[in-house]
Amino acid sequence: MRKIKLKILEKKPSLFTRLTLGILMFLLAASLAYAVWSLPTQALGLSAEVAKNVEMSGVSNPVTAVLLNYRSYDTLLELGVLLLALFGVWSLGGVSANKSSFVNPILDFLSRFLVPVFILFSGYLLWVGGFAPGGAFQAGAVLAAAGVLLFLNDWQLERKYSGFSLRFVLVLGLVLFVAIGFGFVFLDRVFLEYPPQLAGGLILLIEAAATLSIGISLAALFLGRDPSVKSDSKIDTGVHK
Amino acid sequence: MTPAFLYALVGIVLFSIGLYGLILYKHLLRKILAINILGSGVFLVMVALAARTGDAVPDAVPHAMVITGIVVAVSATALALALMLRVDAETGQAVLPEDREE
Amino acid sequence: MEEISILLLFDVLVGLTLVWLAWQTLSSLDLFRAIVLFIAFGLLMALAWVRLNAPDVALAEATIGAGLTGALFLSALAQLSASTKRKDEENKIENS
Amino acid sequence: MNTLYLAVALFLLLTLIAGMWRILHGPTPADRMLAAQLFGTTAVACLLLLSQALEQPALRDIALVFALLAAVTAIAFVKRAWLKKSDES
Repeated sequence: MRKIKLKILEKKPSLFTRLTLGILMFLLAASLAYAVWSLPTQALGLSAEVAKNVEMSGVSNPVTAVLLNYRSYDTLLELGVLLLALFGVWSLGGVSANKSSFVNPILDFLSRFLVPVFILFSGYLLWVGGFAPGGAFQAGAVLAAAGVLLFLNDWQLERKYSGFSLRFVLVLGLVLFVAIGFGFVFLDRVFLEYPPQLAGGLILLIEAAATLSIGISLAALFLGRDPSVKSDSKIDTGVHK
Repeated sequence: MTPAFLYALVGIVLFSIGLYGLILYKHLLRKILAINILGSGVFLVMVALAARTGDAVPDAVPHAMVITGIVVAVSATALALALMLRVDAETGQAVLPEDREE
Repeated sequence: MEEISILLLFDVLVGLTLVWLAWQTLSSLDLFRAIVLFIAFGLLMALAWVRLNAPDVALAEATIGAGLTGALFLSALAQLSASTKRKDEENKIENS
Repeated sequence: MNTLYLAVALFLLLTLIAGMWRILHGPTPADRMLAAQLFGTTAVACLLLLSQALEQPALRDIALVFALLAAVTAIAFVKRAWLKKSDES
């Protein structure tokens, strides 16, 4: 194989610039290190509060309790950020990836074998998140990896699913989260507060929907263009070559 | 020298290196890599400071924030890469307009 | 006591390698090399999270670092080099 | 026994750092990519040893993630960064 040189042509910045910036960064690092050094070596933070209320949260893994119960605003807004990033990528039009007509039998077999395992593992991580490390984000990322594997194998979403069905799954996590959050407002509770006896089931329901949404969103981010737009219609970039 | 302080220090150094690269290098892909390293440094400081509970379980709140942060970082990276490809398609160079070489 | 000193040595090695990898990633002129170094950086970050007693974060970093970041960057690089290559050829024709 | 596990984990970390030489010096992209994959494999062994020594069973899940998802990066490399170049040459 030919040796590939992918060097970019970039002029090395002058010694003066590098030195000045280096000294500035060193001063920044030193002052930050001093700030961390002067903090107390023992600090409980919020761990006592987290541990005290974990029975009421519906799950026994403290991180999942924080993510889906105590600070569920974060998770809710995070799902929104993910959607916004996806809309940003879609609005850029995207470059249609070159499709090779050649199907590699090894890759084909590997993806047929691995994708079901990924989906199974994603479900496992979702379930285990209630009482051990795991949860919606990790499960969603594994699901996205399955999607990436399929896209790398030139798999295409069928057109009948790429319109409404795709968008429905993309917003499912966010919509369900908000719906459940608001649902209990009418039962004399604040937004995103769940009754303790129902919390476990509700968290699992929200997490399942969030896993689907996160997984599909991340995989769509990798694809880089709206699958419902025809791949051969190139968007005019406005530049005359 | 506790492990928590050691990792906090590593996080600070990573942050500084990332900032240095972000300012100095012109190619957008290198800038995106620099932002990712900078972000990892911040996450490392946060989790290291959460581990100062002695023998008890570490503080779960920063952990949850970092997990959210990691997912946001990857989606921001995907958006940044798409923007970079668009800049590259428009101008033929993956650099910011002020750094362009004619 | 032995165990603690081994773990401390482990921490120091992980920390130093992280800093070294970050520096090599950013100062590399070869973009492909920078990306591979960044993938290795992500792997090592997962070990750091494990040592900081944050298995949830380690799991998130592992799934995203191993499954998504590498694929995203490699894919972007492939599309990037294709278009810059086209541009180089155009320049060659114009200059000749 | 735990001391032994930790010592082996430390040794694996050292071999992992030694493997960085191949990433840094190449010479071909495939060499670099395979070295990164080797990183992943060593990290799996390291995590399993740590999970036994520190009595944290959750670390096995992380090792499982690495073992499963390593394929994605490798396939991304083959499909997006390698085949294309050899097609053109």
